[in-house]
Amino acid sequence: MSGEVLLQAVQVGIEFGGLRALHGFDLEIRQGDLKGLIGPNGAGKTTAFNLLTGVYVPTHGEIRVCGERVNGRKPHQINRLGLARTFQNIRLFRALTALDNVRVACLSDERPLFTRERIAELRRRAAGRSPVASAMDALNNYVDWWRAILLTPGFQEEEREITRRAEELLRVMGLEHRRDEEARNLPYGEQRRLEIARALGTRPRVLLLDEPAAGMNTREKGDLMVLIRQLRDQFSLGLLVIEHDMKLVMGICEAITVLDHGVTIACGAPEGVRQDPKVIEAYLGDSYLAAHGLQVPARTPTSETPAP
Amino acid sequence: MPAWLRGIMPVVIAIAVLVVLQLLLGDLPFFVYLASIVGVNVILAVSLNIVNGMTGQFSIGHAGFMAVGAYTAGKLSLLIKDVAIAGLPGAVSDQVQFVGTLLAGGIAAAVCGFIVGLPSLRLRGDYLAIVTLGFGEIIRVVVQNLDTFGRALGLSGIPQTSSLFAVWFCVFLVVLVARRIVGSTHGRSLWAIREDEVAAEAMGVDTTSYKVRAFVISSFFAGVAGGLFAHFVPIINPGSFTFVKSIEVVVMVVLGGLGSTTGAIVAAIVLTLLPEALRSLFIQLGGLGAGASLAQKVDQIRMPIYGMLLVILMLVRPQGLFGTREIWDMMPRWIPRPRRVT
Amino acid sequence: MRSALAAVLTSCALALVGCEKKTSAPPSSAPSGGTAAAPGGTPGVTGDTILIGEVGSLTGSEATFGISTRNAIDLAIREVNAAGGVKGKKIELRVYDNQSKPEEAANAANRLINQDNVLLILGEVASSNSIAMATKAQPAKVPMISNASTNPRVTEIGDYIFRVCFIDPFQGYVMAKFAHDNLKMNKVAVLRDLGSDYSQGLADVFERKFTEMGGKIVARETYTKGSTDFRSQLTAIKRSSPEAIYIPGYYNDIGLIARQARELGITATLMGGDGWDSEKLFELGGSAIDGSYFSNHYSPDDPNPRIQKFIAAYKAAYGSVPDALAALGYDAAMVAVDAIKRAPSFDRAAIRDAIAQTRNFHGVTGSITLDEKRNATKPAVVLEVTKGKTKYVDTIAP
Amino acid sequence: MSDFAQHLINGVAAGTIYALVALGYTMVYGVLKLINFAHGDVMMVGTFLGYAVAQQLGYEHQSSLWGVLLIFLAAMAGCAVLGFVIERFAYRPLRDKPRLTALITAIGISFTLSYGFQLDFGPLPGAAPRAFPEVIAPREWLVVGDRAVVIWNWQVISLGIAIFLMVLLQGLVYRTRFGRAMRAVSFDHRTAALMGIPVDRIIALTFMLGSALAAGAGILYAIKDTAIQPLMGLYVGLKAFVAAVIGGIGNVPGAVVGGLLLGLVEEFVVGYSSSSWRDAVAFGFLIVVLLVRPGGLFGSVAAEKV
Repeated sequence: MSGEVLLQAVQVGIEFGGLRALHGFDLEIRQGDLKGLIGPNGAGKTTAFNLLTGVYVPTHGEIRVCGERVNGRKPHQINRLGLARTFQNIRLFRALTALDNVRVACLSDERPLFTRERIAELRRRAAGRSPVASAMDALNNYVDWWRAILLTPGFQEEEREITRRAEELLRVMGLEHRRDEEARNLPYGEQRRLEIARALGTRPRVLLLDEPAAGMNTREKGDLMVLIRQLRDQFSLGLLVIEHDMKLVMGICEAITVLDHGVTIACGAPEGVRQDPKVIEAYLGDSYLAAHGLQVPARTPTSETPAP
Repeated sequence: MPAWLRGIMPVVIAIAVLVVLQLLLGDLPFFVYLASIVGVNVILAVSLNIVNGMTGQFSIGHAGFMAVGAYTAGKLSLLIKDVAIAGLPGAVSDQVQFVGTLLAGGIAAAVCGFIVGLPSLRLRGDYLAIVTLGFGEIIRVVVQNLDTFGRALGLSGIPQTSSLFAVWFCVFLVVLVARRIVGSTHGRSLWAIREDEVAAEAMGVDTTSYKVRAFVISSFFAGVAGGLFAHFVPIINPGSFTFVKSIEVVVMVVLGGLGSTTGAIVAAIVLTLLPEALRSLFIQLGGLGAGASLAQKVDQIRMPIYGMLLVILMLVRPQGLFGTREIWDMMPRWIPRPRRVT
Repeated sequence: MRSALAAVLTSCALALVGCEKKTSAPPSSAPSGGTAAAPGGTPGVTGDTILIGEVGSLTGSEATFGISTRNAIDLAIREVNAAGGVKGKKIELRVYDNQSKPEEAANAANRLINQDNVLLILGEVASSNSIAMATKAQPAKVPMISNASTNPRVTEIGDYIFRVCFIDPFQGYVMAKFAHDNLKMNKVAVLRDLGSDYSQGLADVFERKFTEMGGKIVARETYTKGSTDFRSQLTAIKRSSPEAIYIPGYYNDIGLIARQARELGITATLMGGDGWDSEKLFELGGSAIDGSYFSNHYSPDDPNPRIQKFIAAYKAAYGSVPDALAALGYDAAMVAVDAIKRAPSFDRAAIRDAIAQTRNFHGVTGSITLDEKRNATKPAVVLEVTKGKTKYVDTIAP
Repeated sequence: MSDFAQHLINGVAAGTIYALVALGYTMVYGVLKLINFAHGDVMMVGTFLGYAVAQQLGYEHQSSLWGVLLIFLAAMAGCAVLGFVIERFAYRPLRDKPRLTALITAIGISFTLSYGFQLDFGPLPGAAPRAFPEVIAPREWLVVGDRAVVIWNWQVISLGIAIFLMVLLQGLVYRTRFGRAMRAVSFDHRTAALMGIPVDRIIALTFMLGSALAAGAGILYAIKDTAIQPLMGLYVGLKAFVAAVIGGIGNVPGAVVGGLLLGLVEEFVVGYSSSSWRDAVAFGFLIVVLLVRPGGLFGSVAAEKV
């Protein structure tokens, strides 16, 4: 637990028309972390993801990505700071091939006229809103399009690099044989993996996975767990996983946050969380507890299935 | 082929081919006129396809941008009609001025595209439809109110400096631009927006700015098409750039297949020539009496037919003739295909 | 980047080279009369027929004008052919529709000139369409007679372009004079159709002439073709309490304007131009339009036998009283036939000269003389609307 | 001052028609999230139906109370059928397709109807405008001074109908089972179907209701402006749509307020500034509203579900 803090949420909350969907949410992800976010249906897990990635703007609290405050920034800006995600209900670009799905995410960092750092520096100095920086950005973009239209040698080289990287990611996720297949034609499990490959294409430092194992069978889940760990080490990521399957979460996560009705009810190592009566209550309801006299169902994490 | 040559090779080839065509066919007035009309419609369809097809937005005000280009280029040409560039032969000077006015028309349309696109592209797709439609109306009212634009009578006496070469070179350019965008990382981002805006945004694609940029490029070419139009039709007036014209272009794009450049080209050619051909055919067959009245019916039923075409297409084949594919994807395997960009 | 720049420059340079070559092949509008005349001897004349062309708005927003024009021209040509044709040859008419759009009008003129090789062209009503046609006819040196385009710019295009109607300045002047001299009015409001060059032209001249005569324009308002609610403009006009309102628009709108004016309690006299001339005006305007005046090319209740004969023939053929556009179409065709008769040859230049020499031709719409600007000088009539009919009031000479 | 009052009356009268047409737009949008581009053209068909019935009735009967009712009911019933047919055969098959397909279809139907009616063979009326019979015999309801300000009976009747319908629809949407079902379908039609709501029937009924409303609005419009022609629906439809967006699309009182507001803004721009910019006003207004309040005056922008 010594890596730098990549993602930090402090007392984050949001209301939809008076309804508190999330309240007082705290989170910290460091490089090398693998944390879990669990909770019953409607607990606010996906809302938390949407807040962290900028889909919603928090009404309370503060979110920092790699040290920068990101409240109110657009999702794509937050993504560029090093935060990527997958979606609970797979949102691939269905008509695009597997390769193109990843290539969309492999955005080139080369900027033709002004460097990204220079623009960021200008923005910082002008506290976010700098017309000069915006103009530079726009000029960059338009020139970049002209490079594509004129098919300059430099641009061709960049395209080749993007393709190479995308193919590499497909290989890491075991999808190289699906390279030219349309995403919608892939089997379910492969679609999930493709989503992860796509997220990795944006060169994230933190990766948020929204129910990556949903709809998979036990064997596939096991494979996935191994893969997730492997990804963390290979790409030096910080990881946050939403999962419905307690077994899975308990198996791989080093720390778990439990949400219920938008409130964090428990937080800590898997063993501690599992014992927490509030968690049991949230998951199983009062009647269950009453009937069983506060008995905590003993569950052991599934043994790790061997790598494929 | 060396990398630097790949960029400009098609341009060289296109110029050579078009020069030959110009020399062979350039002085058949009727052919040139038809080819120019077809060319302008192809430019409109291919450029609209960048927004409606590739990006998945829906603009129905393309004629408005065409009008901006036509009036800007036409007015400029009228202003500098009597001026020649020193040191150049008259014809060359005319052509330089012509190219200049076309660019001015395109840029004016692009600026309008930016102004219209920025607020509406932040919102959901159907708002763009309404706002672009409204924009077309506003342009019409502006033109009708300003004496410099000849009000209702329009502008006439614009030098007829357009040629087969000029129109089809612009056609070539818009196709080149569309194809190269599609094949590049930018094109993939546009497709991504079309497929799933939320996911595209989450993958670091600045969706609003991409949409606006696509819209600006599309408007630019609509403006160029307008500029060309102004230089081969004898008079431009607000009646040429109505809602009906916009819908005509939409029908071309939808029929060709939203997202297919070659589809848009084929549909534009067919839909421009078909009424023309039917009209001539009826007159050839039926003579003046019955033939002419049948030919008249062709014009009359064109609009309702366009309407029904849209409905039937959406029900039976919503992807249009080609879907998002290009014509070579549908040809037999043994015909060599254009190489992918990467 | 550098290579990109090089690419742009090269392509520009190449484009210029390409364009320069273009000069050897003249642009589409450049002379094609030469090529057209070459193969068949005299253009438009084959064996025993003379082919003449017409372009009209048979569909689209101005279709009613186009159709009555076409009918009348057709009638004229049938009459001529029944009487033995011209110089032993029958006349054949080829008509193309322009969908009420200028670019289609140019296209149609192009087709007539280059494909069908017609001797001369008749048409159009709308000035923008006529201008579009004229820019094709003039460089090809094909004579063209517009029947009802009243905008001065039409015949300014060149010496092959003629018309058989008077022009906007005259018509505007007629109503200004009528309002000032006959009706003794001093305060007039003007309501014009913003989308119509015809309406704009008449309104401009009316305003100028009426002011010159010492009258006062008390309100200037506009509307656009296709709108159906004119109350806001009319209320604004009402504020200035004019004695008359000059509305040089088309009958479609006039009927509604009249009704809404009366509904708002406006009692001012309504006045207009030849665009009012249609049976539809009475249906749409009802009793609200009674007591209004408009200028026109001819009056159907003129007892002149030539006029009555035309009206009877037209009624027999098409079942309705011909409007002024029909009368003008008929005259345009007859002027053309007359010129072909008088011309020494079927050469287009000779025909042009013959048309230019038209003097005191007795047409349905009066005695037509073409002046050096190729416009017809002839009187206009002022009609009053009473009980679903028009009544002749006065003739005003140029 | 009197002309200010007269402008006010004109604006309200024009706005009333926008409001009535906008109600139909808003209802259909609320349920289907579809801009029913053809709405204005359905209105046009309604006026032609009313015209045909009035012609059949003959002059002496058409402005009797029963005659008027018959004209309205026949037109509304005819349009309800038309709306049903359009929904059943053009929109329903596309319900689960991307929204663009439905929008394109709507534009297609609009074109088919408006330009189809311009043809002049068979029963189709052709392009020429026709005078609409004085179904409500015009009578001065209020005259101020020497006819300085005039309010007509039909202006009052139209406004009354618009407000009555607004209240009725608001009640329908918020107080009845049908309205509850509508709102459920509007929220999520798949879930609504799972809850046992007959989604197809609800949508079809909404469509028929909207189309019947359009027909009624159309006849009032024809009475107001005294003439009808096939392209009349395009413009009124567009402006009514603008009114609906200004008021917040999907919101019943919003449509009425938006319609009245648009009518008044147009009227006063024409009356006190220049009449030549009239057609630009509505769309300029729309762009401003979208910039400032994208959800309209009474609406809110719903975040997309992720």
